[in-house]
Formats: sequence, C-alpha cells, structure tokens
Amino acid sequence: MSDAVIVVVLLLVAACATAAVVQRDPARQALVLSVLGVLLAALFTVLQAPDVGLSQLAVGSALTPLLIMLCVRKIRRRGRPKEDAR
Amino acid sequence: MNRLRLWLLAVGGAGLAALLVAACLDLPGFGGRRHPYGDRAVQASLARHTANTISSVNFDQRAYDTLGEMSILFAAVLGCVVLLRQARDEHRDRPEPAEVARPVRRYALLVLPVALVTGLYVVAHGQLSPGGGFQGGVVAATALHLLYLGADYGALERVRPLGVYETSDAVAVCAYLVLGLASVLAGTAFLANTLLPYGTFNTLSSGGTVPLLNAAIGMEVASAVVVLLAHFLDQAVEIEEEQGS
Amino acid sequence: MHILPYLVAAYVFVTGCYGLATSRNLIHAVGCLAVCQSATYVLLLAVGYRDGATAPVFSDIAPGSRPVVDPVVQALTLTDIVVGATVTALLLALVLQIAKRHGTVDPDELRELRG
Amino acid sequence: MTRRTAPRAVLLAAGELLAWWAALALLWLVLISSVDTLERIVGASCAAVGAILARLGRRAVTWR
Amino acid sequence: MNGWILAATVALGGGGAAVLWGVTTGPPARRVIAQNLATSAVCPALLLLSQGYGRPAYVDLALLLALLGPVGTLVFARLLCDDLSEEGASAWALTWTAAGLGAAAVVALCVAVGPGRAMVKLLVVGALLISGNVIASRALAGGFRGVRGG
Repeated sequence: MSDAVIVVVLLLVAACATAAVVQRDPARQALVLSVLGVLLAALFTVLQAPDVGLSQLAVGSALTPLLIMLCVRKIRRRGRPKEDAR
Repeated sequence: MNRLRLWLLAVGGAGLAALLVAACLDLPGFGGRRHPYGDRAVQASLARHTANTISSVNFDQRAYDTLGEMSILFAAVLGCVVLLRQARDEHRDRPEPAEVARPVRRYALLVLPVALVTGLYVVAHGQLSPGGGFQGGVVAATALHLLYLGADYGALERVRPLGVYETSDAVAVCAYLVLGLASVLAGTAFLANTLLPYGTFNTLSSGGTVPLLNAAIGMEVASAVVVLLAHFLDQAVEIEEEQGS
Repeated sequence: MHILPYLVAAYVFVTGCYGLATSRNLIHAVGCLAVCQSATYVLLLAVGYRDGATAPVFSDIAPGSRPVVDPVVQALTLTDIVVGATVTALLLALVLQIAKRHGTVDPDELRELRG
Repeated sequence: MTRRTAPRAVLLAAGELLAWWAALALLWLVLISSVDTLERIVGASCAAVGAILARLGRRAVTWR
Repeated sequence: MNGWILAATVALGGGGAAVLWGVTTGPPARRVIAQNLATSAVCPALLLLSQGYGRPAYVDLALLLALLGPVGTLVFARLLCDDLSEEGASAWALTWTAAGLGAAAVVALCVAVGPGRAMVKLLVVGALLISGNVIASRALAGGFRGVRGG
C-alpha cells in the first residue's frame, strides 16, 4: 500500500517520456522535457533520494529548457533572413 | 530505403527490449533488504562525522571518481566555448533593450538574490542536509540569468564579467587538485580525508575536507554553467552572420 | 511491483532509442538522448531502494534510528545528472555548428549533402 | 572617476545594501536548522554577496 | 502509508495527469500554461511528502522547485513570445485555483508543524510558490510583448 505513490509517479514518468519522444517540434519537446524533469524529481523523492532530486530539479526545470530554447531560437533566426527581423 | 531502416529498427528494438526484460527478471527484487555496499558506506560516513552520506561518498570515499566527473564537466565546457566562439564571418549586434512587463521585472530583481543565497545555502550545507556543490552551483548560476529573463541581455552582461567566471572555473579545478595533493604531502594517499579534524557531527565544520571539496565543486559548477550559458546566449541573441555569405 | 521500476526504466530507454533513431531534427534527437539518460537514473535508484527505508541523510534523524537506502548509487546518479547536462550542452553546440555549416538540422538531408 | 558623489546618494546606496543584507541574513537563519558561530559567519558573508549582487542587478536594470 | 502521503499521491496523480494532457495537446499557449501548472501541482506534493516521511530536510526540494519552476516558465514565456502573442495565454481562474490549493497545503502543514523555524521556512516556500506562479501567469499573458529579437 505504501508503494502506491511510487507506482503512480513511475507511470507518470513513463507516460511523460513517451510524450517527450513523440513531440517532433523541438520547442514543444522542450516543454515536455521540463515537465519530465519535475516529475523525475518527484520520483527521486519518493525513492528516498532527495540529493538526486535536487540535482534533477536544478538541471531539469530551468537549465536544460533554456539551453534547448536558445538553440531553437538561433536556428529559427538563421532560417528567416534579416528583413523580417524588423 | 526508409522502410528497410524502420524494419531494422523494429527488429533491433524488439531484441533489445527482450534482453532488457530478461535482465530485469534476474535483478534482485525492488526494495530488497540486502545492500552490502550501502551499509558499509553509511558506516564509513558516520565514522568520519559526515551527516550526509551521499556527500561523503562523493567527496571522501569516491573523491577520485568526482575528480573524473569534474574533468568531464570542464572538458565539455571547454568544447562548447571552442565550438561557439565568434567566427570570422560573423559580427555582433547590440541587442535592443527589451520592454518587459513591470511585475515580471520586479519579480526577477527580488528573486535573484533570494535564489543566489539559496544556492549558496545548498552548497554550504552539502555535508549536512540534502544538497552539495553540484546542485547549489547550478541554482546560483541560474539565479544570475534571471536578469536576462526579467530584463534584457545587456543588463546581464553588465553584472557578468565573463573573464572572472572563466578564471574562477579554472581556479576551482586547481583548488580541488591542490586539496588532493595536500593530503599526499601530509603523508597519505591522494584525496584521502585525513588532513583536517573531523569535527562535531552535524555542524558546518564536520567531515574533514568534505566541505572544502564541496565548495570547490560548487564554485566550478556555478562558473561552468555561467560560461556555458554565456556562449549560448551570445549565439542566440548577439552574433549575426554576415549577409550574403 | 517486484520488477515494475526496472521495466519502466527499460521502457523509457527503448522509447528514447526509438525517438533517437526516427528523429527528423537534431535538436529533437538531443532531447531524446536526455530521455535515454533519465532511464539510467531510474534504474540505478531502483536498484538502491529498500522497502520502508529513508534517505541516508542524518541532519534531522538520529543515525541508526531508521533503515536507510543505498547511498552509493545515489552519489553516482547525482554527479551524472549535472555532468550529463553539460554534455547535452556540448551536443547542442555541435548541432549549432552543423546548422551553420550545412544550413540544415535534418539528419537525412545532411546525409544527402555528404553524398 | 573622481566625480564627487552627493552624501545623500551614498547614504541611499548604503541603506539599500544594508536592507538587502539584513533580509538575506534573516533568510539564511530561516533555512538552517541549528545556529552556531561558524554558521553565522558563513551566513553573513553569503548574505553580503547576495546584497551586492542585488544592488548591481537593480542598477543594471533600473527599477521602473 | 499515512494521510500526508495519500494526499501527496492524489496531488501528484491528478495534477500530473492533467499537466501531461495539457502539455501534449492543443495550441502552444495552452501547453505553456500546463507547464506552469506542473510547478504548482508538484511543489505542494513535495511538501506533503516531506511531512509524510517525517523528514524536514526534504523541504529543500520544494524550496528549490518554488524558486526555479517559475524561472523555467519565464524561459518559455520569453523565448516563445512570438508564438504566444497571437492568443494571449491567460488562465487566471486556473492560476488562482492552483495558488489556493498550494496555500491550503502550506496552511495545513503549518498547523501540523507548529510554530518555529520550520513553520517560517514553510511560509517562505508558500510565498515563493504563489508569487512565482502568479508572476509566471502574468508573463504568459503578454508580459514580454515589448521584446523583440533580444
């Protein structure tokens, strides 16, 4: 019975990982990845690993999305020429 | 061609999945009682007065392993700096100042110091409560970038002299190595935790060299993340390619 | 419940590999690699878990008062998460270089360019 | 940079730094679980770093 | 299994499923709102878990999430502002509901903990969580209208 919370979070992580893979657009994938980071932190907490959860929170909630979104922005800016950058 | 590739992938994936499931069936059951390494690590950590066993494993029992992790981190940041440097056919555009809604700007300005102090707290208490240099460093570095999110890139550049962070990254790596060598000079092994007294259990000064190595890692991670994000931000915001290239 | 966490880890890994192999965008592929990485974290922590135990952090409980989980796997995972993020950044920097040199981030188009 | 700064501006800057330092030191005391001398020293210095950065950030952005 | 862990399970299961559904379907505006709600669903759950396991040290996790979750949302609000500007992403009813739930969890925990340092810490986390969520919602509803290129 006390494992219910572990099962719930495990299933959520599995579903979120699937969603992160099927989203083909990198910007939308970054959104799902940041949710995956938060869910993984919750999973690590219920697996009694608060240190790892902190690590995942620090990296997954802000750093990785920022890196991916900056990359997306750079490539989008390359894609459209200067004139419509206004 | 594409269809063939998909079939190949399906066959390979099914094989991999079957092997993984077979391996899972043979693993010791989830939540089992037998953790010989874990029990010994906890004993060793308590013997050295380190309240957070995970920090003790990272910075004392397996400090040499952390040195390896740290050099991977250093090399990865170095690689990013080399890859994202300004090429000859690129020039810098001054980013335009951005008009951000007032509550968002104020939130960023107020939360920046709070997040920074929280990050430093996580680093400083790495050997006591959950946390440590790796986590706290990332938090402190992220806090700085609230200035970009809440205002514009120019504001961030004004409080972020990049050379200082590059230097402190290198200094932190050297500090870790020097702490390791200090124990060699004291007559024991490289990175052995015998240099300092172990202190009172569950206080800030407990754990011998663990807090110092922890702080070195915190400094290294924080400056590494700042340098990394600086180059990505330069690419995304400032650097433009020459027209007609 | 006996092997469910291991199966979830295996599933996440295989899903990430599928995304990696069928990706049409290198940034998306890097994201899928991050998913694969998280599978290893789940597996390691599941191996170290012990029923009814708590974290081996003795700042707020007395040592020996409660059973604790395995700290060794947690230490492995913890460093790998931060180092993994910087490696992800290195890969993204490579993707940016590819986009600059070849003007595309689609692996199939890249292969056609190479001939 | 030998421009003379008005005493009023200096006072305002010192007041801002001091207010931030006090607030952040208080935050540190809330976060920790047991207080001793070393803890106070580390907390005070971390709060000082935070206060300086808060002022630098505020000046870079200009509060509007 | 005690009441706190049960409440956390409900918050994680219900909130997590709703967030997952919101973040994978619909226009970009809705996805970003769902991403913002992930913070406000998981952070109270982490607080409840810390109480349920009897480990005050776990509160640090909720503190970090309350600080960094809104930062993550601001990243998307800033770098996706071109996609968001067409239909302003405002969901104030949802935001205030989530804030109310967070406040309820914090108040319940404060009553259980009793006065002291731990209670002040909980209140700090609660204040950061609620203000962060409200500001992130404000940013999504056109907080970066004036941002061009940078």
